[in-house]
Amino acid sequence: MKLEGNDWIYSKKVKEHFIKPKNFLKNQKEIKDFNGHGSVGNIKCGDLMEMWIKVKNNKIINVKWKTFGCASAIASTSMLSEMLLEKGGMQLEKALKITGKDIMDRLGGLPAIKIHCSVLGDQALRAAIYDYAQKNKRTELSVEKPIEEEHH
Amino acid sequence: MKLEGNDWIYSKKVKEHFIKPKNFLKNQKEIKDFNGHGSVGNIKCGDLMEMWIKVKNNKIINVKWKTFGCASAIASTSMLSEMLLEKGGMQLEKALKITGKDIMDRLGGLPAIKIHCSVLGDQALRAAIYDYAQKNKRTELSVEKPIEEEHH
Amino acid sequence: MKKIYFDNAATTPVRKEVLKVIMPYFSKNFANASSFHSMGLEAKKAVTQSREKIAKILNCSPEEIIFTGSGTESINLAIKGIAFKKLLEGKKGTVITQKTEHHAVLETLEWLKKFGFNIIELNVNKEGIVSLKELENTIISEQNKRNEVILVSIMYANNEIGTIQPIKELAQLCHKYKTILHTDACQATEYLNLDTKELEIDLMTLNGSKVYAFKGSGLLYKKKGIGLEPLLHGGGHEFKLRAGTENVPSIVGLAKAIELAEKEKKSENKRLTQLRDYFIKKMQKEIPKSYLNGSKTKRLPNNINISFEGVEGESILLRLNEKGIEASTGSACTSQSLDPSHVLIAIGRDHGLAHSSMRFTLGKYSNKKEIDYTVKELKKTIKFLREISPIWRR
Amino acid sequence: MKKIYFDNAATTPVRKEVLKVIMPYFSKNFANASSFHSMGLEAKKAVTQSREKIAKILNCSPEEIIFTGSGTESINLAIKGIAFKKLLEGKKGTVITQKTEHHAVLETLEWLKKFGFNIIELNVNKEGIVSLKELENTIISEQNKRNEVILVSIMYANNEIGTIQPIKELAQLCHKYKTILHTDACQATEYLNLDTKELEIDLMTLNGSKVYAFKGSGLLYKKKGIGLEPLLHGGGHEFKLRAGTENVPSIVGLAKAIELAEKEKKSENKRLTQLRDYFIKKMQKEIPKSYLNGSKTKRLPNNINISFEGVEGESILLRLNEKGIEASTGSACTSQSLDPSHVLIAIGRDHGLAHSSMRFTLGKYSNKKEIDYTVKELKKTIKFLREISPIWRR
Ligand SMILES: Cc1ncc(COP(=O)(O)O)c(C=O)c1O
Ligand SMILES: Cc1ncc(COP(=O)(O)O)c(C=O)c1O
Repeated sequence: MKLEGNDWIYSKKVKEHFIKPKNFLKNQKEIKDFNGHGSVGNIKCGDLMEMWIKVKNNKIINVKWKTFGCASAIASTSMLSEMLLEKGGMQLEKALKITGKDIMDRLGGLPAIKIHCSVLGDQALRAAIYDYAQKNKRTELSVEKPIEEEHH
Repeated sequence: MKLEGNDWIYSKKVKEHFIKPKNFLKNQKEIKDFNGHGSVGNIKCGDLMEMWIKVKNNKIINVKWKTFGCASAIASTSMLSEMLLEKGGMQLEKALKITGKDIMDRLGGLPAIKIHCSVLGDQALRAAIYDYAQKNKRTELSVEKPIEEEHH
Repeated sequence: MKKIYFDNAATTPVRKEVLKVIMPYFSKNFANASSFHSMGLEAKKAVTQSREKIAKILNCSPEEIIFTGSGTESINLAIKGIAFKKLLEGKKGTVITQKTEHHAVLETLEWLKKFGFNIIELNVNKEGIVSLKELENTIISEQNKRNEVILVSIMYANNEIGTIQPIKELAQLCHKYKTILHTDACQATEYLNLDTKELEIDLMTLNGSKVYAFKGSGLLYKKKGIGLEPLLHGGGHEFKLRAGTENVPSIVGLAKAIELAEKEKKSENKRLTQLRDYFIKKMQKEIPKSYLNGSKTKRLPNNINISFEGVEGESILLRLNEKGIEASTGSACTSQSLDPSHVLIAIGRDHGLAHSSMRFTLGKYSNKKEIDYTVKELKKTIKFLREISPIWRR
Repeated sequence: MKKIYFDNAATTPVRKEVLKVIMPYFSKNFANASSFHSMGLEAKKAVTQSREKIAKILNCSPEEIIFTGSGTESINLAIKGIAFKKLLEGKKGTVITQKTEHHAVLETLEWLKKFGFNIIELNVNKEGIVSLKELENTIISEQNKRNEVILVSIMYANNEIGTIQPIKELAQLCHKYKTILHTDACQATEYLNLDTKELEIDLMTLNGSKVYAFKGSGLLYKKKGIGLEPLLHGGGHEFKLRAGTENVPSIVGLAKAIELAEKEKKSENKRLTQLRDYFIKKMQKEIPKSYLNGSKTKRLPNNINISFEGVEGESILLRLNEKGIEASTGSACTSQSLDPSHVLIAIGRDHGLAHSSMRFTLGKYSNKKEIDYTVKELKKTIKFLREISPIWRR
């Protein structure tokens, strides 16, 4: 793994998002403003993620998240939320195409042993979109049912 | 092994006799003055010793030696020669009783791995007395024939 | 930013008294201790004197001390040394250990399985302590099956949670059944009794890198009469049990460090126990739902290991690191695997709390001010991370 | 008395450039390279950068370098690593070596015999060089007997007589017959080509204690794709091939020393070859019946090994020592056994001359004045010892 900046194991961008994460859910009451919710991860592996999206006109116009996990897990969710909200929000079809690698690239890379964490972000997003699609009968959206995992 | 003085592996006494050995044969021509000669040791083990004694009235009144070997071999032969000549020379019967341990004690001890060397001195002496006994028909002296060993 | 180093169980700095005594051995009295000239003999003397110093503290004879290159090496030498000896006699047998051992023990034993040895890992209780009864039953059961118990290996004190095992009682039990006990005392050296006669121990591993000596120094105490196959073959060094040019500065430094530790043991134990308990009490008072891992009393005086419900260890570690506090976690995220600390799992923590642990290990240079600052920053950190945690419900 | 140190093949002092770069790693940047905080990452970086530096010189990838604790350990890792891998696959096989290897190789192989491995020691010629033809015949003969040749281990340069083996040709021969070559380059590091691609080598042992770095430092080059069982089990350090807390100062020092050696290789080779030849010529001119052991040309630039007819080595060594000259002997008298150097016997010296050898090994700080003084004192010493020698006849 490459070291960068002041000896952080992670890139500058990861550090930035980890230290000051963006768009996380500050108040449980905000939840009612969202119309899609996903939850993925496994406490056994030490990573859990929840995501709330607000979809309007097929666009994600707001997103909030919560993460239990290491720095890269927190940073990658924060990074993803930023990606989604750029330019006034992302089309659902485009959002569904976001991969772990896309997030990782935007973060400036992750150490090999950390890659599994970044994959969670896009999964949480997909779970939230699935939830939205179910509730809103958007069957044309090709999104699979997320695998349920137990929580703590 | 104990260290002593200025970090010598050997005792002070060994060092003294090794650095300035006493009674070694300086000149091959002196040999004719002696009436007993012994030679022991084995080049394979790296120790060879020759000893010449001059016996008069059943007393060793002169002794010379030559040694190929490590510091303890040289020192122990030198020490032995000094022991023999103390108080005007040693009776043959008494000389035959000298053991490797006696020499070693006089040297102030030897490291364990070196003990085999000091044993050579008394063997060379016995060989020299045997030689003298043979030549002078002193069959009453209980001294065995030394084992012949090849030289280089 | 001034750093606060709370990772003394991982490794310690070389203390200045140690550095001072070893400096001449690098470039001045540097000779090979097996060389026969004066400089070599001087090096040999330094090794001999170091061995004698340590022997005095361990209450053993100098020939019972084998200098090695690390704790890991000593452990490998002890365990494989016994096992290969059996193997070469055409035998195998059982080795009994317990679940919270260091990887150096567990991985070595895992490897020996491939050669046909039978390995049994005892459970521990919630505090991390093995049961004498369970050990006894296990030995009896093995002996009933005609499996020779060739070795029991149980650590003196645990590196993650600081739990201290009843080594003397364990040794006595082993001897009752004619088997031998190796103990990994890497974490114990600085704080616990090392008298081998009193402990009745057969084999004991010490480690320089945790006692303000060098990395790359260690030793194995081997009671007279116990036969070992060497791990490193070559020259006849260390009573033919560990070949290789003697690492004189390391050895001299190790002796000095152990000597100093022994001298300061009583006062440091007292000082650190107070600091430790202050740390734990303050932390638990300031931060709700924080749980001490390990034993409250049978615990190394420098070890604090706490799980903070709802937050993951690496994220705590890295945020504290930003505040100049250097500590450790039992979270999987800093290891190569996805599983959290095997020690926390062994004492019965669920995966959530196992992933949520932080270890703070105090040392010679730790003080109350550092603890106050740390608890303050920790409180903020935990609060923030719980805010973004999906499993923290106020 | 100012000492003259002519025992650089036994070990070298830590050079000041090395000491300087490692000093900060003892008490300041001392953290465990596996710790996850800033100080740990800094330590890790130091290890990584050291690995990269050495990889450049060895012309290999960093992952092909395994840091160990000594030359002996690297050798044990290479040989046992290969052998145990075979053993665990249910196979055994033949290891071929040669008679003048270091004890670390010979004793390791001797031990492997007990596990059923077949060990063949090739002869060497009068200069100490193995015959490619004999190696080829031996491999073919083993393969005809359906014995797999699992490893060939032949040193790069000999520690006693400085003889340099044709490593590249040996490697090519091994590869022709689908076997692999390990070379013990402990004495070669300072003077010979270490380009692993050019040498086509598979496994290569280097050692810090002979190159002005630390005792307790070494490495094993392992070509990608070659499988080894670890010697030290534990944490996942060194690509899971060598467990134990990284010895950061040792590693940093080793990299620096190898880097400096590489830079100075050409000029030091030239300077020392001249000094060596001057030494040998002068000694042979001044002292009759003195015989050079080893090759005149295929010889390390710092090695002088001479037998003086009629006198025993230890006695020369100790008398020179009194004059402040520190050297070495192949005589049995400085070893635990009664047999003189196996190397001198292997090159066909009779026991007399084998017991009569002295080794002078020059180093970075050796000069002509020291040589002049040494030859002068040596002449007196030999003269005196011959006077008291029963096997010296003028
Ligand atoms: C309990 C315990 N045993 C063994 C070791 C291994 O020591 P080292 O890494 O120095 O070889 C350590 C430290 O890592 C330890 O804490
Ligand atoms: C050729 C050779 N191989 C191996 C070694 C072993 O090195 P160490 O004693 O540092 O482990 C040495 C030095 O003693 C050597 O000269």
